[in-house]
Amino acid sequence: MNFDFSDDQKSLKDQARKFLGDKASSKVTRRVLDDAAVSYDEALWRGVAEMGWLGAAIPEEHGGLGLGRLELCVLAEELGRAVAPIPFSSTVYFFAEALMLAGNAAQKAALLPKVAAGDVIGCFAVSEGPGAPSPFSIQAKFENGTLTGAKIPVTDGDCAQFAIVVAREGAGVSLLLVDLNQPGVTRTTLKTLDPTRGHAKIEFKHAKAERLGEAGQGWDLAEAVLDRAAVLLAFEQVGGSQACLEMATEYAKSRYAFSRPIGSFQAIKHKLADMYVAIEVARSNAYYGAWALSSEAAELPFAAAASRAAASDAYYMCAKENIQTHGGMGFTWEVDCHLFFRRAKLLAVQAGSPAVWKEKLVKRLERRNAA
Amino acid sequence: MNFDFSDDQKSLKDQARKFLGDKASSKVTRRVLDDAAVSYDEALWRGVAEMGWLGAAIPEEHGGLGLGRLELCVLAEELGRAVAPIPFSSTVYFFAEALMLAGNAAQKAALLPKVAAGDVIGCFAVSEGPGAPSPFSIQAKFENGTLTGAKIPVTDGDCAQFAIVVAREGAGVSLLLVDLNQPGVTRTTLKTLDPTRGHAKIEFKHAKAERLGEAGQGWDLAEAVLDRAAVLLAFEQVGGSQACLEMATEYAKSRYAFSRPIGSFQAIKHKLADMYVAIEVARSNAYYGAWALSSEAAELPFAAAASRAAASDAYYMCAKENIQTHGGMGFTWEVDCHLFFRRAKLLAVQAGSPAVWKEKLVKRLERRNAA
Amino acid sequence: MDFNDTPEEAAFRAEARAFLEATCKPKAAENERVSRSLKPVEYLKAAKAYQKKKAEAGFAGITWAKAQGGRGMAPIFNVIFGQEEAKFDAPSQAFAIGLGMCVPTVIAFADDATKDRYVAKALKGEEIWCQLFSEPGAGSDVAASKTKAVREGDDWIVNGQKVWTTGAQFSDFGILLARTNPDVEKHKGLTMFIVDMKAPGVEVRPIHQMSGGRDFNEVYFTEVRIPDKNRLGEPGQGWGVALVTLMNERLAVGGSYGPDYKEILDLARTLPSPTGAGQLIQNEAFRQKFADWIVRAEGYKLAKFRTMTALSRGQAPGPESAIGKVINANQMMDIGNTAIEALDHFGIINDGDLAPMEGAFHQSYMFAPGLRIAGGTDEILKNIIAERVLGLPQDQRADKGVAFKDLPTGR
Amino acid sequence: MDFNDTPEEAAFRAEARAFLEATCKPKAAENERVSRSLKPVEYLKAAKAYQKKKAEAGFAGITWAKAQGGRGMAPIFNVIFGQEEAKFDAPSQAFAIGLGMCVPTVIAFADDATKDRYVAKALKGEEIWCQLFSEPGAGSDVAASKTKAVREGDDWIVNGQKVWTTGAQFSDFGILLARTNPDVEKHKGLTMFIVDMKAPGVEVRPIHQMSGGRDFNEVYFTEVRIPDKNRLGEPGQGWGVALVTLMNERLAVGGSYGPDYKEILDLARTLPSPTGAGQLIQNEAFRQKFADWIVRAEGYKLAKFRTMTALSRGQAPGPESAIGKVINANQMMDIGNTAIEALDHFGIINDGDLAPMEGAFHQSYMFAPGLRIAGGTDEILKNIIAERVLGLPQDQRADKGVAFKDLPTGR
Repeated sequence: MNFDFSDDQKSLKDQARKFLGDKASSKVTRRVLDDAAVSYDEALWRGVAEMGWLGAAIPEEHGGLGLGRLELCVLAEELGRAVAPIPFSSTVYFFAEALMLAGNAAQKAALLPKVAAGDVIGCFAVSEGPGAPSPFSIQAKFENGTLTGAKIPVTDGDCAQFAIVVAREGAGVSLLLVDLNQPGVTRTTLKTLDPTRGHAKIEFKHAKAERLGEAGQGWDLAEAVLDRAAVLLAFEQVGGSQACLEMATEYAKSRYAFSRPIGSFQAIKHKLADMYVAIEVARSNAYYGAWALSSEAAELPFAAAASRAAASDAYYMCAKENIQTHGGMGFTWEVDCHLFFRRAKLLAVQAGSPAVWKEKLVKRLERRNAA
Repeated sequence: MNFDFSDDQKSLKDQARKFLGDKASSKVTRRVLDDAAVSYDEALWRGVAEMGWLGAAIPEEHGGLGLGRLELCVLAEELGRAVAPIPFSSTVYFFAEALMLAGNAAQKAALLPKVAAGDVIGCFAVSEGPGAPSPFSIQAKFENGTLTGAKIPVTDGDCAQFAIVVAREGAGVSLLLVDLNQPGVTRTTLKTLDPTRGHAKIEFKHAKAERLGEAGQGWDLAEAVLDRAAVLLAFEQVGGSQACLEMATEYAKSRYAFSRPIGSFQAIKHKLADMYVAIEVARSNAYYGAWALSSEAAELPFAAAASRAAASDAYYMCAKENIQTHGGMGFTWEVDCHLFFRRAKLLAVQAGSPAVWKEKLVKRLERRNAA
Repeated sequence: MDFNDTPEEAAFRAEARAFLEATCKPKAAENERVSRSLKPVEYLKAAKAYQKKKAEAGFAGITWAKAQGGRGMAPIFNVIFGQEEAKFDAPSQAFAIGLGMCVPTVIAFADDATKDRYVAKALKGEEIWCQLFSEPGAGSDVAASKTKAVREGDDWIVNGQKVWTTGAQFSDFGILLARTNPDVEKHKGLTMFIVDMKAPGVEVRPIHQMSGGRDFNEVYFTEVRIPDKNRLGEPGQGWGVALVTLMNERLAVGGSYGPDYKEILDLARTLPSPTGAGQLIQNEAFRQKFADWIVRAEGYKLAKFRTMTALSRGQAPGPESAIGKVINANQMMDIGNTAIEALDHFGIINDGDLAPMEGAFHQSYMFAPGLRIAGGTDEILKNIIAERVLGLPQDQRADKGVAFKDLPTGR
Repeated sequence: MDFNDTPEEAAFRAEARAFLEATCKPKAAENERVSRSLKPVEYLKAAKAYQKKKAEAGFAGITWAKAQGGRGMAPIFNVIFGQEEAKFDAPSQAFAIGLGMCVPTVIAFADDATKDRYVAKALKGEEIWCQLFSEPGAGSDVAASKTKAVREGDDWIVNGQKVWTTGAQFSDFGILLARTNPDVEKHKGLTMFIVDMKAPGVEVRPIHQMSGGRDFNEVYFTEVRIPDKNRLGEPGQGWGVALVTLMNERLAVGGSYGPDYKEILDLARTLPSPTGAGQLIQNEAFRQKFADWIVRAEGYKLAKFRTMTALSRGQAPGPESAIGKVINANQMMDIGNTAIEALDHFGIINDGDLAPMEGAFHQSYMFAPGLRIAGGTDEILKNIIAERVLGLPQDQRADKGVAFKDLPTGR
C-alpha cells in the first residue's frame, strides 16, 4: 500500500510553500484584486516559470521538467492555498494538458516549450452563456478553417495569447486551437466575483483556427481535458480549504470572547471539526484522482468526478465558515477571508458546477458497474 | 390579524392534554408496543369516543359535536404528542373526512354516527407495494360491484371494520367503500417499524364494494382526502416534535457530564435550538394549513403540502436528536425516545413521503402562479 | 382564524395608506429594493422631510406616550404602518435605529429636561441618532466594552473606539456604552451616555466590507467631553440600560433580505438544467431544495403573523420572533450560492449589466456572510433561543467574580 | 502512488489467505454480514476453536512482542490480516475487545507473573475478556466513574455498576476502572483492576436496546473481592491506564456498518421514482444525494488507505482515522432513512420476508442512532478532532481542583 506522495514530492511541496510564502503573499493577490486593469501578477508568473512549474508535467523534449502529474498535484495544492493571482490553471491544467492529449507533433513542438518557458498564456473556452454547456448548446461555428461565435466567460481569457475553443463543426463538435492576437478576435474584460483572476468575453469573427485532434471528437476531448483539470483543480480547492481551516483555527485560538478563546466554545470547535472532516474526505478523493491521473488508469473519469464533487463542496463550506469564525472582522475587506470565499466560487463553477460533476459521478459509477 | 387558535380551542387543548396525560401515558402506548397480538388500546379508544373527539368535526345531524376542523387540529397535536396507540387518524382524518367529502346521504347517515360513537374503525387503503402510488400504478380492480386486488400496507387495517379503497374502474380510478367483515376479504397482520399501530395486508377477492363519489373521480377525491389528512397529520407531527424537544430539554437540564448539566454545552444548546426553529417553522405552516382546511380556502392544496413537508422533516430531526441528546440512555428500550422515532417514520410515509409532498408543493406553487 | 384586521386596525391601515399614497411613490414590485439612486446627501434630505411629514401626520412614535409626542397606540398599529410603508419607496431607513432603539432608551432613562431637549427633534426628523455599543474587542460579548469614560468635574472624558456603527456618518447624537469602572465585574462597571457626534474628538471612518460596500463605520473617541447630565441611568447601571436598547433590536432585525424563492423561481424558468434536459425548474434536485426554501420562507412569514396576532390581542409576542435571522441569513446565502452554481461558469460574472437580476444573487452571496454575523451571530442567536426560550443553563463562565481589568483577553 | 503490497506484505497476505481458506468458508458477497445463524453457545465454541487455530498458525497477536506469544510484526500486517479475514465468515468478533484493548493493557501494566497467567490463554482463545469502563453516570465523561473499590488487607472490595459492556455475558475476565479515592480530583482517584467475571457478587444483565436486540450488558458488582495483585498500575493511576486502552479503541471503531451506497443503488433500480416517471435511480434529487454518499464512503475508504500507507512506511497514522465514525454513523442513518422514505408507505414494513434486503435498511434506521453514541458520541469525537488534531483549547472546566466527592452531579 503506497497511497501517499513520495518524500521527493513532499519536499517539492515544502519548497513550493516556501517560495509562494515569499512571492505570493496576500499582498500580491490584493494588488490584482484592487486594480481592475491588472489581470494577473507578472512577477509571480515569471517566478513560477523560473521555478519550472509551468513545465513540470511537460516532457523534456518539449522543454519541460518531465516530472509526473503527481508533482503537478502538489504544486496545485500550494497554488490553491496561496490563492495565487496567475493564469496557472488555464495554461497548465487546461491548455497544456489539451495540447499533450490531442495536439499533433507540430502543435506540441510549437507551443509546449513556450508554455514551459512562461512565454505563452493559454485558456480554455467552452461556456457561451448562462447554464451548463452541452454538445448541443454550442453555437460557435468552425467552417473553412475559420471560427465565428462568442465565448463567455473565459477564465484568463483577457491575458491569454492562445485559446482552446470548443466549437460546432458540421454535425459534430471539434476542439480548436486559436491564436487570440489576430484581427478576427475581440475581447471584452468582465467583472466577476473573483477579480484576482482575469476574465473575458471573446468574440470570433472568421478568426483563423486549427483543429486540435479529429473533427467531431471535440466534445469527448473536452471531457477528457476536464477530467484531468478536475483532479488538478481539486488539489487547488483542497489547498484553499486547508488554508481556511488553518486561518480559522489560528483565529479561534487567539480571539477571546466572554474571557475565553472562542476556540474553547463547542460551537466553534465543532464547526472547525466539520471543516476538517470535509477536507479529509476531499483530500482522500483527490489523492485517488492523482493516482488515476498519474497512472492513466481507467478509473480516472470516476476518480476525477469524485475529487471535484468533494473538493468544490469542501472549499465553499470552509471559506464560508472561516468568515463566520472571524465574526465581524471576517466581513471586512482588509481581512483575507473573502479572497478564499471568492476563489472558492470561481473554482466551483469554472469547469462545471458541483451538480454537473455529481451527475457525472453517478453516471460513471453506473457505467463502471455495467462494465 | 387573527392567526392563532381561539381561547376556547386552547382550553380544549389543555383539556385534551390533561385527559391524555392520565389515559395515554407511555405505559399505555407500550402495552400495544410490547404485545404483537394487540393492535390498539381499546380503553383509550373508548375514552376518546366518550370525550366526543371522534365526532368533533362530524355534523350534529350525524351524531357528531359539529365543531370545526380547528378543534380537530388541536386534538391532533395532543394525540401526536402522546403517541396515542389508537386508530384515530385512519378513522377520523381519512375515513370520516372521505365520507364527508364524497359520501352520499345514505353512506353518511349509515356510518358517520357509528364513527362518532366509536363503534366503527375505518381505514384508507391506497398503497399496493414499494414506492409512491400513482393513478397508473393502481392494480386493484372494481368490476360489477366487486373489488379484487391487494393493498399493502394498510395502517390500522387489521382492526378496521370498513376501508376506503382506491381501485381501478375501467380506464379510470374510483374510490370505494368496503365492509371488511365479509368472505371476500383476507387480512394478514404486518410487522412494522411502529408496532404501536396496527398494520395489515388486505386481499380482496370479488369483495362487495360500493362507490364513494363518482366513477373515475377516485384519484382526485383521494388527493383531496390526503390534503385534509395532511394538515391533521402535520399537527400530530408537530405535537410529537414538541414532545421530543421538551423531553430533550428536560434531560439536558438534569443530566450532568463533566460536572455540568449537558444543556450548558453549546453542542446541545444549538442542537435543541435547531429543533426549536424547525418546530416553529412547521407549526406556522401547520397553522396556515389549519386555516385553509377550516375555511375551505382555495389555498388548501398549497398549505397542506407545505404543512406536511415541514412537519415530516421536523419530526424526524427532533426524534433523532432527542435520542442523541439522551446518549446511551436514549438507545435503550425502556426510555421513550424510540416511541417518537418510530411514530415519526410512520407519519412521514403513511400518506406519502416528504419527497412526494415537496414535489406537490412546488407543482401547486407553479399552478398558483400560473392562475 | 383569519387574516383580517379588526375594525380599528382596518381604519388605521386605511389612514396610513392614504398618508403614504399622498406622500411617497409606490414600489414597482412588492419585493423591489428601495432605490439607491439618490446620493447620500439628497437621500438624507428626503429622509428628514419624510420623517417630518410622518410626525405631523401622527405616524411617528405610534406606540410612544402622547406626552412624548407619540400616539400611545398598541404595538400592532406600528406593525400595520410598517407593512403599508414597506409597499412604498419610503426613505425611513435612516431613522430606524434612532427611533427604534436609541430614543426609546432616552425616554426610559432620561430626566424630563433631557427628554424635552431630544425626543421631539428626533421624532420630527430634525436630529438623527446612532447606537455605539460594539467594539473591535467586544462583538458578541458587548459587555466587554472597554471604551473608557472618566469623571472630571461635571463632565466625563471619553477615549476609545466603537465599530459597526450604522449611520454614524450622518448622525447628530448617539447612545454610548462606556467603561466607567474597570475594578468591578464587567457587567457592573458600564455606564450609558448621550454623546454629541459633532463634538470635538469624535472621528467617524467608514468600514470597507468584503462585499465592497461601506454601510458601517468605526467611531473613534479622543478626549471627548460629555456633560454628566447626558448620562442615562446611574453610573455602573449601563448594562441594564443597554439590555433595554437591545431588546428593541431583537424586534427590529429578522426581516427577509435579498432575493427570495420567488425570484430564484424566475431564474430557474430560464436556466438550463445542470443535469438532464429542460430548464432548471424541471430539475428534481432543484425542486426538492426549492420546496425547503418555500417552507422556511412561508414559515417565517407566518410566524410573524402569529406575532402580530399576539400583539393584536394585546399579548406579549411569543418567542417565534427569535427564529427570523437564523433562517433568513442562511437561506439568503444558500439561494445566492445555488443561483450562481446553476449559472455554471457564467455564474462568476457579477457585472450588473450581464448577471441576472442586476447581480442580486451575487450581492446575496457576498452580503449574506455579514448577515450571519450582524446583530448577533448565528451562534449567539442559538444561545439566546436555548437559554431564554428553552431555559437551558448558561455556559460555564470564565468571568464570574473577576474584575474587568483582570479578565483574560488573549492580548 | 500505487495500491500494491510490498513483497514482504504480499507474502504475508498470501500466507494469511492460505490459512483462512483452509480454516473458514468465504462470504458469499463482499459485504455479506457474518451469519447470525449460530446460537450463542455454538458461536462461542466456534469462535474459541477459530482463535486457537489462529494462535497456532501465528495469526494471533501479530503485532505483539514474541515474548508475549506474538509475532512482533509491524501494525500494517495486522491490518492486512484483518482485510483478508473480512472476506471470510470468521467468528473473530468475540475476541476483538479482549485482544484489541484489554490484554494489551494487561501487557503494558502487569508484572510478569500476571502476564504469564493471562496473556497466553487469551491469545489461544481459552479465556475471553471484556472492558468495564462506562457507567450510568459516566458515559462521555468516563473519568467520572463512581464504582467503588476499597482496600481491605490484600484485597479490594468492589461495589457499583458498569454499563454497555460488550460480551460480559461470556467473558472470563474484565479490566475494571474503579474509584479508589473520592477525596482527590476525579482523574487522580481512579485505579484499574483485572476482575474475574465469575467471582461471587458479579451479576451480568443484558440491556434491551431500542432496536430490539440485546448486544450489550449491565454489570453489577456487590462486595466483589479482587486481590491486590490483580491491580494494573499504581492506585490513583487508573486514568492513565484507561487512556492506553481507549487509544486502542479509537483504532478499533470507525469501520463501515449497515447497507452502503452500493446496496441502496440496487434498491433504487427497482423502486419507482417518488416524483416524475421512471425508477428512483433516475430521480435527480436522489442522484445528487447518492453522489454525496459515494464521495463520503470512498473518501473514508481512501483515508484508511492513507493510514495503511503510513503504517506500511513505519510511520504513525495521521489523524484521518478520527473521521470514520462521524461519517459512517450519520451516513448509515441517512441511507436507512432515505431507503425507507423512498419505499413510501410500504417503507414502514420491517418484516424481513417482505422488506428489501431482509430489512437491512430498517435495521440501519433503528441501529444508527446507537452508533452515533457508542464508542464516543458525535459530539465527543468532534471535541477530540478539535482539541487533539486542531489543537484548540479545552472547554471551560467545572471540575478543576475539586475533589471527586464534591463535584456537582445534579442528583
